[in-house]
Amino acid sequence: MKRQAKVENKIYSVEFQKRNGKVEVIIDNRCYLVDSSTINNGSFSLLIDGASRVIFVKDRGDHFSVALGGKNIDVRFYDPRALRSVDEMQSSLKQSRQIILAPMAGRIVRLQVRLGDMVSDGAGLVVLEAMKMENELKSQAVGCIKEIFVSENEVVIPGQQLMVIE
Amino acid sequence: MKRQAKVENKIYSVEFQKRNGKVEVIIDNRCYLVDSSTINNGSFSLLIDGASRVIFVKDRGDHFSVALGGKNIDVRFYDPRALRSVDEMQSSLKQSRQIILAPMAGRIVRLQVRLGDMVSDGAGLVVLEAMKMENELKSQAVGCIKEIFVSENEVVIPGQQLMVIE
Amino acid sequence: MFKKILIANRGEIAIRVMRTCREMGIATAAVFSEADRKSLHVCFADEAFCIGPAPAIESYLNSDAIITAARQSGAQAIHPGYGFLSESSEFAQKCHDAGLVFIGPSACVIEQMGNKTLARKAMLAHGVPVIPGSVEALDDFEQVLEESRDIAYPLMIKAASGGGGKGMRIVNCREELHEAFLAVRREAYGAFADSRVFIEKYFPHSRHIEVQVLADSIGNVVHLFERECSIQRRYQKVIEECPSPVVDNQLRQQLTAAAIRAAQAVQYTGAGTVEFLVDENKRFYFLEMNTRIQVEHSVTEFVTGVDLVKEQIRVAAGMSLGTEQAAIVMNGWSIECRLYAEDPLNKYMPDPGVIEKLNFPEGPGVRVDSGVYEGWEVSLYYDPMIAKISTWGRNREEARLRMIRVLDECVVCGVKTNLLLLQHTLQDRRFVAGDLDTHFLQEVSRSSSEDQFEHDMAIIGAVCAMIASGKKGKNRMSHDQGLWRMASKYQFWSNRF
Amino acid sequence: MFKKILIANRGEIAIRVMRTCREMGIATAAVFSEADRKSLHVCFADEAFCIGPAPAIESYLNSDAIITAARQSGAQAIHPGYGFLSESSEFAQKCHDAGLVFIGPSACVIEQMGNKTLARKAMLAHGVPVIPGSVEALDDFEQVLEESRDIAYPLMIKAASGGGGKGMRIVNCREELHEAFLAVRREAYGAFADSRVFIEKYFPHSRHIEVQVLADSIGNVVHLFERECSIQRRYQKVIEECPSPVVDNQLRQQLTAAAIRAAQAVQYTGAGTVEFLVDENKRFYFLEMNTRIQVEHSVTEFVTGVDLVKEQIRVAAGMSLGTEQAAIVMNGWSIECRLYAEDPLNKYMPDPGVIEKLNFPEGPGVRVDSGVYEGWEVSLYYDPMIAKISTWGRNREEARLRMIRVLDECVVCGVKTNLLLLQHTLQDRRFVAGDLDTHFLQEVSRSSSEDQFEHDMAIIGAVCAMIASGKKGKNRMSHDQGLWRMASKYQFWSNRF
Repeated sequence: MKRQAKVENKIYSVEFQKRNGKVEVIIDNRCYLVDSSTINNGSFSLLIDGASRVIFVKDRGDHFSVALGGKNIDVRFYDPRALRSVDEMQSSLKQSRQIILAPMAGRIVRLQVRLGDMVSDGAGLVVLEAMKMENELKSQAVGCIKEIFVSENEVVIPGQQLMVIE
Repeated sequence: MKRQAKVENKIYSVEFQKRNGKVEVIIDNRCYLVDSSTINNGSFSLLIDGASRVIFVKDRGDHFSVALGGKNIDVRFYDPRALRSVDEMQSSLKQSRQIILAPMAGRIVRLQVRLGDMVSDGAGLVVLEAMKMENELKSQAVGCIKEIFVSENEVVIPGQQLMVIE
Repeated sequence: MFKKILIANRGEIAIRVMRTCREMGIATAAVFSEADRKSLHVCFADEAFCIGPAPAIESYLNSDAIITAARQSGAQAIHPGYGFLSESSEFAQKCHDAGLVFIGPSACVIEQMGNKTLARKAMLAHGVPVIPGSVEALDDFEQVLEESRDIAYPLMIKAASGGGGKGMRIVNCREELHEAFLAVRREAYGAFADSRVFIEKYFPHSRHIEVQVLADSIGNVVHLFERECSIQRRYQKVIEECPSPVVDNQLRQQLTAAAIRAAQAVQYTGAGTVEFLVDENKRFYFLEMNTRIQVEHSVTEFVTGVDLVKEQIRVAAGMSLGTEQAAIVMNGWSIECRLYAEDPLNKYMPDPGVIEKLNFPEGPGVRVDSGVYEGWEVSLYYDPMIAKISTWGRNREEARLRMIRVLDECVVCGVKTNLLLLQHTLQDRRFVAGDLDTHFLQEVSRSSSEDQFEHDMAIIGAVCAMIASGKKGKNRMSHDQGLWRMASKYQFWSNRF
Repeated sequence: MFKKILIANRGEIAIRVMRTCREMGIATAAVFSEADRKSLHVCFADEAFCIGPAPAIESYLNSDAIITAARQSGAQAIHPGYGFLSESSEFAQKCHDAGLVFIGPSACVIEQMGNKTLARKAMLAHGVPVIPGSVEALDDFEQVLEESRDIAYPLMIKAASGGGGKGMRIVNCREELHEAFLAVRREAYGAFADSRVFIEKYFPHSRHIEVQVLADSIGNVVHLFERECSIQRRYQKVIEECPSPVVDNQLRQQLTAAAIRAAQAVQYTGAGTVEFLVDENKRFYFLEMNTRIQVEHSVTEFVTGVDLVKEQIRVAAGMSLGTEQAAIVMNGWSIECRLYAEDPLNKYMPDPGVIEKLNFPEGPGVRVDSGVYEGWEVSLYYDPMIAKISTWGRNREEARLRMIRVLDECVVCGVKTNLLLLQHTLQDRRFVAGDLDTHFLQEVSRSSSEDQFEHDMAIIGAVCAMIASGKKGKNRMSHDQGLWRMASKYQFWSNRF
């Protein structure tokens, strides 16, 4: 039984079965023998064909956060029947709608765009003051400012929606 | 409402009530203002009239194990109604029956006593080999060997009863 | 000697000071804001007192509350750490008036060095070279415009009462001057309650090199060599070294002599740092003197073996320095990396949150200074530094390779960190060559072994799939329910995980 | 240089070796027994291979399984650590025959030094003083009795292939001789598969002082000063120092010269330790040479800055020593404490179990070497050492006070440890004076501040009561049910805890 795992921005086909106390994992037609063992509090020791890795896995409900050697990686699963092909899934990942969220608590110092403005990739949108530093939030894509939910001097909390670009 | 707490070998009368977000604790008629806060995974930060202590508390079912600054302390509670006085309780703590338990897994190298032997406090009872070292278990009191549950060369597990002295 | 010292700070530096107090047999009192009740410095101290709400202005900058706590604790002295009130002459004076010893130079020396105008004048008078720029603090834009005429662009606008990299802007041309002035004013007022600014010549390819000094009240002044602090982001140091790879014996002799003259110029006492800008031609200019312990003091301690906090306390207690110049020898090399809860891919924006997993390196030649623990929440109110990781080696290359090793041992989960950036930097060709300047991080090339990573990514996906399969009956992903049921035959995983 | 090294050991020393490998850019392969799947050295390595069941004789002493793992991993060399096969000449030879480099001296040198008889002969031939005792290894009691006639009691019976303090007994009089002989034989056979023994004069008030040497294959031999290892329990070292408080320059010169002669006597290569017994009159006698890295090597590294494992690897790869005698300087003082999961109040009996809480010290002048983590179970199969904690100071007193501070920072819950004993020892009047001998721990006086403790005990009781009260509805103590119900109004505690 195959599953589709999206690890960061790439999709892998994943299959596994028990074999002599270890697990045989087949990923995109390559086969690995994995010996996995809990360490403590969300950490796992993996021996993958002998190679040793320690990962920390946090179940975030709709995805897993995995830490490995200073890298933080998101893992999501998709039902293979819901998508006709991996290619189709890859393309569906590109979002046409961009929602700008406050990355941290702070105060809106300045709005740099107005409703209806066209912005380019990397354009400054809003200046947020937090921890005594001014931080500029930028657009990740080309688009038009569809909605603005905040005003200058307003205090925002992490994850709060600031504006929508389409 | 008072409770009796046995901390190591001493018994304290303990009473407490909430006061301004902290807790007022009365111990043997002395009063302390305690501010307690969870740290992580069983650890607590205490501010006792300003003095800062970190303790690690493990609930072992019938008692608590508490670690403080390299010391490990056992705490037990008694129902005050079940005992007529603290003095009586103190005396009830002395056991007349001594059960010798294996402190760790190992192999019985030698039994140094036989059924019916009288032993003095500190007398050697049994030699246990563990981690390549021979360890002698000693009697903690004067008494007579009432029962022996193991034989030489037998492998024992931690907590296994080895003998009874009365 | 003091019986008890109150530490008017938080985080790693509060703990750093308490460690030395403990080694000297001195009791410690901590202060904490309401946001810091669970913080490590509170747990670490012998006593701890709440001094107000989370915002620093109401707690760690609240000098009256701190002095009240000191009185309550019975402490005889106050160690201010770095940041917060450490360079407030007013606080030093208040301590003195309350009969408490402020562990640092006198209010008057702090005042003189904290005021860039007075400091520049004193340096010029004692033959210490300074950067071309405005002599007086400037309050309005007309003054700034006037002063800028004599300096070739690029120039820099800095908060007059600034420090720690806050309230600074580079101005590349006349057109940018006004907006930069306004931004610095805002930040300066927010951070230091003083909106005045100061302009000076900006050197695009310069190094930041500083000299550690110690002085006692009977006139002994020694230096503890230089630190290289060129690797910065947002004007804050990230990686420091002792000694500097660019400083040869001749330059070292000049820099340390200038630093001692600077300290003598103001009859300095305690530990202090004289910061210099060194340009491409190895010409150096006095930047400022930090009248406190520095974040990066640990590299100097590693190389000289001198406990700088111990010397601060000794001097404050009226004792003479515990060491003389001849006994202070450079032994090997030390590098420090500052590990921050921040996102280097998003302008180093702080990333507060709970530290879900934490592991610090151990073994030979490493020192960790930290104020956090697993399960603790990095707060949005204060500096997001997680730890200072320092290594020592017999030479720079040994210290560098050791740093790569120890960064590999670091684990921080739950918040974004600059760990990968530090790892890349330590392996960067220019860093290896010691070819550093203050723009280094903007240019650092990212080395990576993608093949290895690719392989790991696939395995990670598989392991998560196995964990998910082990949790039968949990319909966390409703569109995937059929799979969950089928996967339940892999239930053995739930026993292993 | 090697591309990959297999470490034929476990615990802290395996990790210690891997750290240096990583700093040298060498990949690491671990081996593990079935009981060690979750152990830190497995997680720490780049690769790991299972070599058999829990008992050491079937895994870490199974040379064929280890060599098979080395072949499988593609390692070019094997580092044996200490203990296990580190002093097995047979294993060294097997490695050689399999085309693998054994990181240590040649099989023939190990054989010569491991055999006490050959070692004594070689020392006598090179003018190194030895302890009066039997020249040949003894196999039966008649021989022991015969040899004991020329030595005044007390004397000591030791395993001929022994080391690490295992298989030793003091014999105070003729009557105790037979039983001691039998016990040592048993332990010797169990630990080293060689039941032969060796007897020698026993010095009741002696110090154990050892000299670290390094030698390469082109004849360079250097010493790295001495270590004081007199504080022992059950003939195993617990606290070590570099240098020794009793060794003056003259004695140091004599000891180090004798150690270099000892190494030269057998054309030694790699890192080795020449152990001496020093009596009350500062006369010294060769005890043995350990042909491997020692547990306590970290204090030498702290004081000299030399990475001993790096030198071992360099020499094994055919390189010359990375340092010459003149460049090896004593800088300050270092003390090491071994933290064990054992019960000092019960004959230091090991106390296996899960480490429920673990915190190691940080900050200036401390080094931690450990192979455990929170949640890991100390196994009954192997040495119960939790960590080596080392401190450095500019002088002995600074290192000692720092050790007291860092031991205070250590937290280990879930198993009994010798932490309190270490704390008492560091504060003992005799330790402060440097007045040590091998019986120190039997005589250490327990200092304690009972008043403070009494107060804390009461509070601890109260806090547990509050926690218990917070858990309403749980009838964990049935005789106390009435109280639990009444206590439920203190339910607010359940939110806080």
